[in-house]
Amino acid sequence: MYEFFKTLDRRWIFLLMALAVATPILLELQFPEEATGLAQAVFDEIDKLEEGDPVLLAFDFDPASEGELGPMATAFTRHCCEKKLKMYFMALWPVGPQMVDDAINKVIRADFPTLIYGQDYVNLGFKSGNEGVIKVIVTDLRGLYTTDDRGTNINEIPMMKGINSVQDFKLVINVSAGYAGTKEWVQYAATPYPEKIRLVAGCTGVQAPLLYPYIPEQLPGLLGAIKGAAEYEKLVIEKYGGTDPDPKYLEGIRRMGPQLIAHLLMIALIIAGNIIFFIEKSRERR
Amino acid sequence: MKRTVPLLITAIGGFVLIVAYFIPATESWGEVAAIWFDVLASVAFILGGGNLLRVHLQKASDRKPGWGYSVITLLAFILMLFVGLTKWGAPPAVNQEFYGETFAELAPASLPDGLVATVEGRLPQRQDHRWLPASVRVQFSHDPLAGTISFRGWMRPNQRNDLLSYKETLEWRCAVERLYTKSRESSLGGRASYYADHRSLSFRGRMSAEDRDALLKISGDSQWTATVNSIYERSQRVTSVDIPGLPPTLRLPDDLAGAANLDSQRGRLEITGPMTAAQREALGRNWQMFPLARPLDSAHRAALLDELRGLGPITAEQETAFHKTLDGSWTASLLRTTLEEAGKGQEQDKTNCEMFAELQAGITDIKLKKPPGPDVPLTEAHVGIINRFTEGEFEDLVAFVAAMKGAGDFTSRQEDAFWTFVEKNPTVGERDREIAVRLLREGPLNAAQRDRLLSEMRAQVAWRKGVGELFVAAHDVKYPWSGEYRAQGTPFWWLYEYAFKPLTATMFAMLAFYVASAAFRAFRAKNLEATLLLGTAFIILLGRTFAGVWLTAWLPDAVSGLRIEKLTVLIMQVFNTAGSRAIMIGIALGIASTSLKVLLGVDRSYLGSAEE
Amino acid sequence: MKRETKIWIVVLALAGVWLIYRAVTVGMGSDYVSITDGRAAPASAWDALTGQGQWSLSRTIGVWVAAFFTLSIFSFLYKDNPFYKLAESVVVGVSAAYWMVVGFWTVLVPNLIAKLYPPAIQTWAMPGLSREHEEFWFTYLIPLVLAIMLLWRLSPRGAWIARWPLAFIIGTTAGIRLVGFIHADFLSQIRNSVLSLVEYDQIDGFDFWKSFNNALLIIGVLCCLVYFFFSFEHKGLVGKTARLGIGFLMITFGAAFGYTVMGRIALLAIRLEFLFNDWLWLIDPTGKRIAENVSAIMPALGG
Amino acid sequence: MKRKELLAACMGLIALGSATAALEAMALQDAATGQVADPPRPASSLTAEDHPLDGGNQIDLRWNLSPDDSYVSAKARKEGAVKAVPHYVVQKSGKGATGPFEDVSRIAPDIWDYQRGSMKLTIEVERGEPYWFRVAAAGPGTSKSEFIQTTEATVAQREWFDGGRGWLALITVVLCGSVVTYIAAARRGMDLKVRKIAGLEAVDEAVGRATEMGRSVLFIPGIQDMNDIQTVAGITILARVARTAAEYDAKVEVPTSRSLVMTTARETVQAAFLAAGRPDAYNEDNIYYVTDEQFGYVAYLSGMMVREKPAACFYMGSFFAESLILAETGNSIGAIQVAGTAQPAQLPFFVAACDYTLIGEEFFAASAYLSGEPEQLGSLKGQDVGKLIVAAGLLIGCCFATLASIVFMTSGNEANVFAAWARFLTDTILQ
Repeated sequence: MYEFFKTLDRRWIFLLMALAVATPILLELQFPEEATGLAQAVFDEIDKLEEGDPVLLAFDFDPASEGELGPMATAFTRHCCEKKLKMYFMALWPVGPQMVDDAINKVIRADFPTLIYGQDYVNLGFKSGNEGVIKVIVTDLRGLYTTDDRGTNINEIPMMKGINSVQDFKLVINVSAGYAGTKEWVQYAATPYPEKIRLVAGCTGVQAPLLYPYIPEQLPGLLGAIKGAAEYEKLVIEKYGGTDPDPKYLEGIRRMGPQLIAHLLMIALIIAGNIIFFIEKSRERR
Repeated sequence: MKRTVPLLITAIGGFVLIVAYFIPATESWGEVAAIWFDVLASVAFILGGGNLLRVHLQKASDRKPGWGYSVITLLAFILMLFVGLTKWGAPPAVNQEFYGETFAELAPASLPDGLVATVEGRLPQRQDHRWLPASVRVQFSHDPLAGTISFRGWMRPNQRNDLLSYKETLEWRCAVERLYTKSRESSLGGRASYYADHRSLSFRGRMSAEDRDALLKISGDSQWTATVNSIYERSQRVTSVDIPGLPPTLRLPDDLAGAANLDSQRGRLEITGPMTAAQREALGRNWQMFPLARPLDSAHRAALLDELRGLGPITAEQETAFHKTLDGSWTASLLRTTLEEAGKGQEQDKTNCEMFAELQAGITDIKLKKPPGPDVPLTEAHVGIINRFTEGEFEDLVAFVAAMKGAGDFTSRQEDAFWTFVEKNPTVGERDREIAVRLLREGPLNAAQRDRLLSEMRAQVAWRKGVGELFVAAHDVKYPWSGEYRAQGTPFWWLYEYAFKPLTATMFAMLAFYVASAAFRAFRAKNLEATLLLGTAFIILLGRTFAGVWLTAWLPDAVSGLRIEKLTVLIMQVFNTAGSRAIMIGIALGIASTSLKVLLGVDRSYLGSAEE
Repeated sequence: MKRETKIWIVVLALAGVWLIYRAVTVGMGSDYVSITDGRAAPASAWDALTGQGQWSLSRTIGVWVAAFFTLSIFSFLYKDNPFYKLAESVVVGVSAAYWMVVGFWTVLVPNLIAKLYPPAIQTWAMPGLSREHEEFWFTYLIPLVLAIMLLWRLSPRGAWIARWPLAFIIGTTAGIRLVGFIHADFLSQIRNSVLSLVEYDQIDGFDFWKSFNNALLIIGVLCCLVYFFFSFEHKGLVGKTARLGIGFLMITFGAAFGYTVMGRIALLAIRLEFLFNDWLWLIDPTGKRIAENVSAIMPALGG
Repeated sequence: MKRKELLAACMGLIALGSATAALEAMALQDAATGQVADPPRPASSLTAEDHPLDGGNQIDLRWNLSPDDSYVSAKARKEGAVKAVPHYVVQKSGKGATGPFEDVSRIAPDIWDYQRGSMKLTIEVERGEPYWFRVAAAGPGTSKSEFIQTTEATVAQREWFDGGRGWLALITVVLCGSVVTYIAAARRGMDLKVRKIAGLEAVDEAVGRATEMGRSVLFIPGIQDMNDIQTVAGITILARVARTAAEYDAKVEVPTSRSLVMTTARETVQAAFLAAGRPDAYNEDNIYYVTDEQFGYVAYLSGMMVREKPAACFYMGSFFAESLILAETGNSIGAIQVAGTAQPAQLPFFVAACDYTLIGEEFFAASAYLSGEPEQLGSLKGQDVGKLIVAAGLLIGCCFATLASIVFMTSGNEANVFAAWARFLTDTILQ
């Protein structure tokens, strides 16, 4: 036994890894999620808002990172719909508007058909200029956004009344896959206007470490990668999900399946490796 | 020579850039150098690729072991290179094709003098001596003595904007505006235009005999006449496409009959001259052929549902889905608010000339916009009409607009708003398709049910496709090479999508396995350092599973700092930040001194030997 | 023939049979396309319902090819084998050519030729380009000359001339990076580390935890810096501090490792989802396919 | 030695600082809240002048705050105090003194502005064009005070030096200077002690081992092109490796992922073989281009490693995700692996899977060590000076910051002299 492990052919490990990832995908396994503080914080920030509060949802990602961030976008939209918040979508990435439309079709059109475009939600679309855009709209939104994504004049959109800058939103929700994204929102929106602008975000695993320094002052809550998405989904489902939630609201949790098993495998491997190592040492001593 | 010159080049190149970094005028040199580097790197591909070819050809020719794979590499390489460089099968770029316009070669010089518009005005001086915008350089001219500026040909909006942005003063901008209007007088409502960069005279849509004569009147110059005539002849070409699967009852709406004509018996659509994008839209999706879906009240819904039931079973889930779908449709109130909003008075931009006039009138605080006009609220009568419209009256939408106008003030902006509203909301076919999709997601539908729900949409799609085909067929390609080299559907794209991407992505995915084996092998508590390494990794990994959270969730708030997620944050926030900062500072120093050594020639190993 | 090889042949044969069976019965691995105005776009079975999209042979073949390549690469984990070798040789050839094509269309054409002689490019590949020269366009003669020098390597004599462009590249690189890194990394990292050891603000008052973290952070940075010192041997006090520094570094690495794992596994998951979802049609998490009776919407496969 | 001086310096500063803090007058007091002028009285004495030492695209505006505008601390705001002037509206016109004007910025003063009673704003404009400016104090809601306006046009001029980078220039000169001086000193034969770096000895050892086993040495110069200093550093190390290999008569194989790197590497290796006196042994075909594509390159490498089983693998340059694939494959064929890179994200994988890893700065130092030329060691000393500067800067900065918050805590004066110094250090010197 020990001998086998000591000279373990690494192909066994490969096999284990393959199984660990493949089985959950094939069986579409789902596991309980425990929401960590950061996800809880995100949830609370949104959940404490009043009905009809304006919320800015900035979707700064592209299909490449859809796998990680799509679930967050869906969950955020769902949560806002449930809270009956006014949703203002925008994007700093050229393909962002598509992501926005996906979310709208997936959630609002499908499950909240009573919400009306222009009254309950609006898609402001893409503006080029990365952080430049943020710098402007924190003080003067209409300066840049004269029309919405469909080309309708901003002034003709009922829900745009009283919205002149980002500071008029009760909360900014950012989903980002890199530059320009959460970091820029923190630097140019949350930092200069600490009382005015609240910001929560969901981002890719690669970005998450870079954002930790901003927690919790500038960034009360953060969803890191698919794990964060899963936790947040769990919170939303718990409160609004009902008995059998639509699978599209469990994307994150579903994708978390392979992650989880694989992580447990990694942990097991590390432990195993060390046990072997210590046995080895003790044998040498003898 | 062979060694000292390169050393000099290195040193000079480097130090020049360092100094340039601190001089405002030259701060951009760094970027320029970067572009030059890219150029050199792509030229170097010839060396790399040549070497690759040589190596594999050699391997193949002297039958070294595994030479077969070399052959495959060669084939893959040459194939990809060929289809990529030739843009094989790539359609021309949409925005560069000027769909619906007919071009004819004509040099700017040979634009007749009849097309030179002149107004009073002076070309202002710029301190930074910026050149005139490239778009107008050949057509714009000015005469400082006479104090006039003139433009040869019809000025296009983008050219006007370029000229406007050249200087901010109202005097100049007003002059440009006047020049713009003046130059476009003879442009037949903007249908005729001249593209200097394309060296072409252009006409949008079909040129009628009157249009031709109007243009010919401008000048008798033979070349001009020839050009105009060539356009005229080419814009008389008749194109037609066959559209299978069209219901023979379809009729082209009268207001579109001019654009094209449809023989619905033979299912053939025909057009004379090119089809403009506007015509394409108007034809492809018009309310006469494919009516707007009105909201269904419960009665209508029940009827539709029974009809479907009559054709086959409908489950309970499907029924709820059915209603959910229909709830999504627009409502009378939405239409009303849309029209009301459109009725609101808008403040409009002033023209530069208006502002210039104010300036000369000595007004001290000039505003950019005019005060908004009065609001035009909807009357009771209007609301009534809207409600009847919602319930399904007014098959003919024009009649609706007329009724609205009849019932009180109804501005053109409101009318436009209405038409966009019609465009944005689904037709009957689209609505039924949506229903079909939703029902199918809930459960099965039999062929009959599908046909009931989809036939309308099928016709609509077939028609739109047909129009699209005609749109393309009626157009003669101007720049076959302008296409995107990796446009979808091209062989290059196929190789990228189905060979390049999966291969590289899978290679990337292999990391998952290697990470595992590395963790097993290398993360052993050999010494303090190793223990720290694996300890941290362990905590982070654990923190990413519910197990970890759950392990520490019981900790009281007093020591909540030890909860795994807090621990993670602490590690990332403090330790990770500290470590990576030190590393980055060190790296910066290392890079600085290495660069310096290179520049000073202390380290010249990259330069090769003195001999050849 | 080795026993192992025999076994493999049998296994592969069985797999093949099963695949063909599923392909014929369910139409596994097929894909759709929609064409508007002569431009292709991806489509799904749902679009095929209304004729918006139709079954596409090339894309279906594509899916199968992609699946084959995916498996071939994975097979390397077991051991080196002809399939991997095949995949390897294809990826090398294709990718090399890919980057050359990209280089040609995105660099050489717009950034060299178009600068030196715009009309040529305007009438050919970039109609949107202006025919007029930019200001200072002539500076682009320099890269042209350097490029020619670089290609001189191919000539039998005077290959050493190629060192001039190399020297230029390395010199400019050194120059740009030198200031660039001092500006971006060196200074900014110091700036971010200038923290107060006493975190205080009027609303929440003195914050011990944050102050402590700041102290820890600064100590960490300093210790790591000491580790990087070259002038002193790691002995005595310096040695101890350096040791502490290494500790910090190791924690940093551990954290980075742990964090990266997540992304890597996601990558694998995506590949497997491609196999199971797009190719084998074993799962359908995104509802891309119409659940019942696939053949009805797929005439091409005799439905 | 140096450290002591530093400490002494710090103590001195602290003493001086606390003294001045004592001298310094009262802190900014919260405005009496409640009464809010609507609209507020306008700001005063607006001046616009060309921003000194810039590219000629900036103009500085200065104006005195509206008399109604007064400091409201975060605390007071939390308790519900309202600012009489939420922000100032700044407008510019390029058309004339009479406008039309367009908004360019809405800006709220910070505590320092309140202390000065005036504020400054830098605005981007076009060089050489005349501009007119005006400022109004915004009141609560939409109300706005009268505008105050600059009478004559301001034009931005371009200067010969970028003042914003003055300190950067100074620091660059100091850093480079110290490197140069030490190199010069080394040239003059002053002997420099530098510590050993584990892993550098390993280079020769690895090559030697390869020779014994009759296997090849694999050198991978990263996947970046020659415009990355890491690649340059990698190439200089290659020079050394190749030379040793030539002496041992071992085969060095260098597959590159960039054509330029291939070209450079060939020059380098050829020179190394020549220097080792074995020009005949140099074979150009061992240095070849594979593909620019990261993972295509890796696919080739891992296949090649498994088949040819090199005895020693060097990974010296800029690496990304492929680092672990390479290191693991190399490990599975039992090769000695020495890695060096300045990609912080990849170091963990090399550290975990390789025998020796040159971490960040060590990687750049390596070429100096390996060259064996004393003057190159000088550059290392120079780098150490750089690190001392960092340490000093950090300590001083933190002292200021700490004292600042202590004074704030005790006297309630947020904008105290230490804060000012800390601000100067971070925002002006280290900007």
